[in-house]
Amino acid sequence: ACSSSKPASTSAASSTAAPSSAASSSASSPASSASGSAGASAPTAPHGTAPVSPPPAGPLPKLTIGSPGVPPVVSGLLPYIADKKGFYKAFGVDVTVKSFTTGTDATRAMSTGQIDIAIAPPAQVVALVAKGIPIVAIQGQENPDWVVVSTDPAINSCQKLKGQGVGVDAIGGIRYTALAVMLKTCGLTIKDVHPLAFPGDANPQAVIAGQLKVSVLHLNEVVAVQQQLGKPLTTVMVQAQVVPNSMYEMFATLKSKLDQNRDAFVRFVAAQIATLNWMFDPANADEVAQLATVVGDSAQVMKQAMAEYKQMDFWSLDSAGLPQTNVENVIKSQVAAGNVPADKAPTYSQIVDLSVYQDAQKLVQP
Amino acid sequence: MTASPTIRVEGLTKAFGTRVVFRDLSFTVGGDEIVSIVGPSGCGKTTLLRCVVGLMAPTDGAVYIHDRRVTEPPPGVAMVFQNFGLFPWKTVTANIAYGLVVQGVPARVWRPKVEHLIKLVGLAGFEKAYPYQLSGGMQQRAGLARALAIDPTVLAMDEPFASLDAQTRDLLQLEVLRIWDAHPVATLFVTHSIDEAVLMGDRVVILRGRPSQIFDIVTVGLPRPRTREAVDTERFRIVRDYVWNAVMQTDSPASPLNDAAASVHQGVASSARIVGHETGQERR
Amino acid sequence: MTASPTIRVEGLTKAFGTRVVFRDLSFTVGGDEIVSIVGPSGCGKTTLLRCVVGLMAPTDGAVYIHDRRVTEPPPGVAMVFQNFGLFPWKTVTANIAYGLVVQGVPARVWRPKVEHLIKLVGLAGFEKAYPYQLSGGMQQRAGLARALAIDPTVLAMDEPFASLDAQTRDLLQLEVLRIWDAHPVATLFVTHSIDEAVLMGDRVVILRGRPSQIFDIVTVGLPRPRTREAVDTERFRIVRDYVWNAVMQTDSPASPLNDAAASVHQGVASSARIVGHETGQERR
Amino acid sequence: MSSGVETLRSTPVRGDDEWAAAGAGPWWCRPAVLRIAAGVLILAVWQFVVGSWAPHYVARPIGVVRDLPKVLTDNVFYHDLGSTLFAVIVGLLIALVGGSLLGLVVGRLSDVQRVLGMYVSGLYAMPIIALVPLITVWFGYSATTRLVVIVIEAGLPIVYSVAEGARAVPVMHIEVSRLYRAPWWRVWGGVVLPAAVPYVLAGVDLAIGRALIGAVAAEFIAAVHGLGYYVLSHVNSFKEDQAFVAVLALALLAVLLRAAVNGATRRWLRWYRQSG
Amino acid sequence: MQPDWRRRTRALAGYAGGVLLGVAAWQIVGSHSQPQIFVTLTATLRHLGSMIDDGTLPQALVNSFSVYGAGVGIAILLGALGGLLLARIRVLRVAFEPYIMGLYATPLIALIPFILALLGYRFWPKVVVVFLFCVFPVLLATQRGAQSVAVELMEVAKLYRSSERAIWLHVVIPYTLPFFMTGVRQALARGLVGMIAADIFLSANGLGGLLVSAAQQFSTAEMLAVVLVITVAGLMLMAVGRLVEKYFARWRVTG
Ligand SMILES: Nc1ncnc2c1ncn2[C@@H]1O[C@H](COP(=O)(O)OP(=O)(O)OP(=O)(O)O)[C@@H](O)[C@H]1O
Ligand SMILES: Nc1ncnc2c1ncn2[C@@H]1O[C@H](COP(=O)(O)OP(=O)(O)OP(=O)(O)O)[C@@H](O)[C@H]1O
Ligand SMILES: O=C([O-])O
Ligand SMILES: [Mg+2]
Ligand SMILES: [Mg+2]
Repeated sequence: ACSSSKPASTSAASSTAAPSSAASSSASSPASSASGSAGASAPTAPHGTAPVSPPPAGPLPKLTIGSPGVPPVVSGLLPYIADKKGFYKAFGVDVTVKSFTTGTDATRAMSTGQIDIAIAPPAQVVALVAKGIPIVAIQGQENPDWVVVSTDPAINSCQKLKGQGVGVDAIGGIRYTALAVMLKTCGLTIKDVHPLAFPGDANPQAVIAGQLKVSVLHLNEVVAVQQQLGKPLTTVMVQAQVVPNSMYEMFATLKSKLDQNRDAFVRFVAAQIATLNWMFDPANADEVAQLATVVGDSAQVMKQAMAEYKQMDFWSLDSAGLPQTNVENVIKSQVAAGNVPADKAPTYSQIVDLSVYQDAQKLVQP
Repeated sequence: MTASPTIRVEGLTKAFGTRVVFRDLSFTVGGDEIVSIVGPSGCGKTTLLRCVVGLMAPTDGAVYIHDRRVTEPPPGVAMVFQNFGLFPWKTVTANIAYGLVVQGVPARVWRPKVEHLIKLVGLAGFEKAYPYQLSGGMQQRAGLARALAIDPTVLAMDEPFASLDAQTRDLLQLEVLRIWDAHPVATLFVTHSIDEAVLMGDRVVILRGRPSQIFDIVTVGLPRPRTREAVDTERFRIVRDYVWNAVMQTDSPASPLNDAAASVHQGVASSARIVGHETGQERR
Repeated sequence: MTASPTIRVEGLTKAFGTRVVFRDLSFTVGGDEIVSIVGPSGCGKTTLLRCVVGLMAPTDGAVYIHDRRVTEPPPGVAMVFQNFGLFPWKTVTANIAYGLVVQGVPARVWRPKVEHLIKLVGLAGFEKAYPYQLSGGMQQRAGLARALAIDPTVLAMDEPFASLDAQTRDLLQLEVLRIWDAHPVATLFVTHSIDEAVLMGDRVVILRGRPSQIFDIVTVGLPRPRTREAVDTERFRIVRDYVWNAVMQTDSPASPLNDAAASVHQGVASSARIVGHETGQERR
Repeated sequence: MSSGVETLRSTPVRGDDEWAAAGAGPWWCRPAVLRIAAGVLILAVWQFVVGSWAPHYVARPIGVVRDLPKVLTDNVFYHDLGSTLFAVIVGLLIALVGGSLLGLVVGRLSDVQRVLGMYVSGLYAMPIIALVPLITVWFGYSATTRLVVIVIEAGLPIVYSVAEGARAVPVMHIEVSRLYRAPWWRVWGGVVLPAAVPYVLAGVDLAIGRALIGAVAAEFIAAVHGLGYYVLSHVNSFKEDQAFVAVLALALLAVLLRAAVNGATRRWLRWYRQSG
Repeated sequence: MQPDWRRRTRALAGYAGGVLLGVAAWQIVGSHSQPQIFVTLTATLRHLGSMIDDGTLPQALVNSFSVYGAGVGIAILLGALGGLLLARIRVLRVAFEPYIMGLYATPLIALIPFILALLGYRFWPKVVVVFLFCVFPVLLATQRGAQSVAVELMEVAKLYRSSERAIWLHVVIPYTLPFFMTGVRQALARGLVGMIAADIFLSANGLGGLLVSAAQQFSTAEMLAVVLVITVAGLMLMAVGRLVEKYFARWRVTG
């Protein structure tokens, strides 16, 4: 249940076990060096090839990442597992994972410099950059896992949402934005439905308690709700299917922080790449499902959910997950929604810095 | 005094738990008599009044009013309280009318009566005032009027003037005497002030001891109607001094007051000779 | 009385806003004199005391203590309050020592003094008690001791016994007289009780009217030391009756008390003849 | 009396002696028995209602009892408990000192009252919970935010109550100190402050409840670790029985803190309880 | 003593100074802060104006205060009833008092997630939250009142042989009324806390919903505007509460 400070404190103990199990299956694992030096020092970065300086001799550079949800939602699993399994330490960065009630809260904390990285809703990143706050994304998740579901089999298509109450997180929140984008595909707007706001993770509970007939849920929430209800939900829309080239979350940071401490951010991303490689090794599926229970669902639910996540390319295993079209779609829709004035709209290159990912890749794959 | 007194107290004893407050009290009050009760603080004067009017059951003995044994407040009994006991949310008129209203007396009957009483006790002009708008003296006048409103045949007064200032007290004493002279009823008058007890009473019951018992019942012997002049008579002084000494001699609470009391004390016996008082059988 | 009295009140007037409480009061208090002040409720007795001790500035006129004009409480002035004014969070000892402690008197100096006073007022054994643990009479003893602790040359007492029951009041009056006889100081004694004013005072200042003015200053003329016997003297009775009539005649608040007062009223003039009193110039 | 229903006419007005005489009545009328019975009744109704109509994850007595050992052996629980307790105590102490000083000044100095009074009233009248999102912006998603929220929540009733107390210092007491020519600091420290102590305590009594509300609200909104966070994360993971243990801990905390204040009052401020 | 007019001028200057100080501080701090941290008073008021114009604020007020009204109303009714029952029926009082006190002491906000899970998120669950926040002050105040009816007044009533009905009508209820009103005043204030809590933690609409969505959109101006509205509402309710309490306790004025 407790995802931030406590796992961080136990990661030293678990770091010997994790990379060794990874070593057998993944060439990109930091195993050899991590197990050799008790996770305290450098990964095997080929000397001279990377623009990354060798990790400092003293204490590791510190970063704090904010992840949405109490307990964290699935997009928070990556940093959680990276931390739990010691990948961050192995790559020479000391990361604290902190839970926030919503992604917006994490984003706000990042934008005011309280934390270094937020798993941030892209629409909000665009809005903040437009307000003149220099934020960049260094990694991302393009495919959202938003699904519009219904407990009423009769409500089974976008058109039938007209006039319905639909559960979101908050007016302007991430589920609300996703709903708006999906509605557009059948010619409806947000004004044609009644968005009902349930902040935090209250949304799936509302569905289970019968308070909501229709709601925007995370994929894992769909699985969990079905299990709690003991019956399948009707899928109205899956964003990844109806809205091509969406954008889900960004690992975003203040530009100033990145400039000051670029080395640590590169190590951070490298550790996450390595973590993803480890997570999607089929040999680790059970352990991953077990770790994933941190989101509040059972290992059984999560094992099924993780398979579906893999199938939909929720996490990009081979790119930064920040495609230009997708990001620009977000910018356009923010302008269209009137949240961002056209003349203040940022460009792709203002928002995205791919060089960090590129340098990180070199660290992972010499 | 044997011709059917209005109140008969017979062998009255009251205990709270194991603590006996008073024991075996017996005395009577005639229909046109004021009997004062004095005694040190905590000796049970208020408790005695409560037992007499039926607000409290005695542990032993009995009270008879009009020869009927008292088990709950009988009709025709009124009481005036030290802190006036007015309903603060009722006007003067409504307070005075209370005893009649709860008996179901219709407004057209009680209204003229209450108006008369308001004049009698000198509250004209304050009919619609609330208690908090009145001085202490005026509140006690209202309390008195409420008691009189039910045409009581028994009136119990529990230190009715104790919370008034000296001047108002002086005035109200005389006022009550004036009203009582016009409509005498059997009255029990509890007070701390010995002067007051003697001025008001036909007899003075002196309580003493732990548990309290009747130490003496003194016949005052001043003529009625009483006026302020009574205070200046030799008789008043003798009775007052006798009662004073009788009360002060009490071996009461462990307070340093007693040292001082002792120094002022004079023998009780000496004045007793010239004061008429009942003892033993005579009392009933 | 012309040889430099301790307190000189000269043409004192006090108004709150437009309401004048008293006007043009002049009188003196000698160094070994108790001056009683009587007057109806609200006539400004407390306000007068406050002006005298410097807690309040008069609107006009002046007070001199030891020939120095009073603008703030001067040293050597003590006061005893009606509701005792003890600090509830301090023990008896700490309360009595208060006037000394705030003057920076060290404990080794005040402690024996306070111990002596505690014995003097009869509170031995209660040194560590808090006010709530004391009876009213004991609290007032402590209040008295606190006033005496600073060795006052001026003592102001504002109805010090008014909230005590009759018996305790009787005792404390005599006690205060006893203590005062041992250490006489210029004393202003405000009271509602005319008996008390006469018993305690060398002179009685009678306030009357709206705004109040000095109606008369009566010389009591009873010998000191005073004891309870004083009350039984002819002189006491004459002075008391004179003062009573003078006070009751007041045309004061619009209260029905006056009708009653009028009925008891006797001519002031008749008794005035046999009572020594100052008028006009004599007063100063 | 055995029915327990007291008609007014038949009830003695001064009940203490009858109470004593009646003793505890029949055995089932003893307070302890009645209380246990009521407790069992409450639990039974809860178990039955939730068991019959609510989703299976909704907390119910049997589940709470079953999960009790799990929670009580969970280090995270103790960590969160300690975190909230520490914050509440520190916050209360800051509120006590700061609130009392501000209250004394506002209460005794009418100029200060006029300038600051409206802000104190305004803050006191508004639910501080509405400020939490803003305080989060100003002080971060951190324990500092929680502390600030607690201090504001707890401080206001203390300021309010102490100001009232400072205004109500009996004139007589001030006059005594003036008469004996006490220096100003003795008037404030020796008279105004002690006279206001009962009001400080009244404020603290209110402050305890509000401090806990503030702590939980801040933990909910700013995701700060503590008992509130423990509740939220477990409810959101469908572990309501465990979450409810934390609620019980919060209730216990409130009761114990108030009992501690009461105990301290009884022990050190007897004069106030008796003369109040 | 200063003359009257000078005292009044000084008082006025104090109040005016207080207002000016606040306004100036807000404006100055606002103009020197990043917009997502703090904004000026003028920007806040401008935002307030647009929220009134586009109807979001009136709608939010209706939403919030219908919950508030229902919750507080039911709490007052049931609180009074429960208080009288507890005061008069000893068995109930002895049996349930510890649990009521316990629940009263509990920071009820921690129960919100459970209410959410058990009852859901719509209108009535929010009413339940408001109810829980404010029922106890009414209940306990009523009980305290009904149980402490001045002994002497009860004696008066009995002495004059009042019926059961007369005792309730003439003594118990009038005596209890001011206590009850004190409870009502507290309920009015606590109900507001419950209302905002329900708005924030249950379905996010009403004033609390505006706060949440303002926070989502990083709109500090909107948050401040909503806080301002809530403060004014709070002050008004407190004033009403105090007036009502004073009215019913007018006879309690004592020396
Ligand atoms: N209901 C009661 N239960 C227990 N003890 C009681 C009760 N009522 C009175 N007492 C006690 O009985 C004793 C006598 O009380 P009561 O009030 O009759 O004395 P009192 O003579 O009227 O005193 P005072 O002169 O102070 O009015 C006191 O010790 C009192 O504490
Ligand atoms: N600080 C004040 N401001 C305004 N009016 C006052 C003030 N103090 C006293 N008064 C008024 O002045 C008048 C005299 O009051 P004071 O207390 O001196 O009378 P008193 O003779 O002592 O009355 P009592 O016999 O009731 O003690 C009263 O009408 C009172 O209301
Ligand atoms: O913030 C969420 O991704 O739910
Ligand atoms: Mg009595
Ligand atoms: Mg006075």
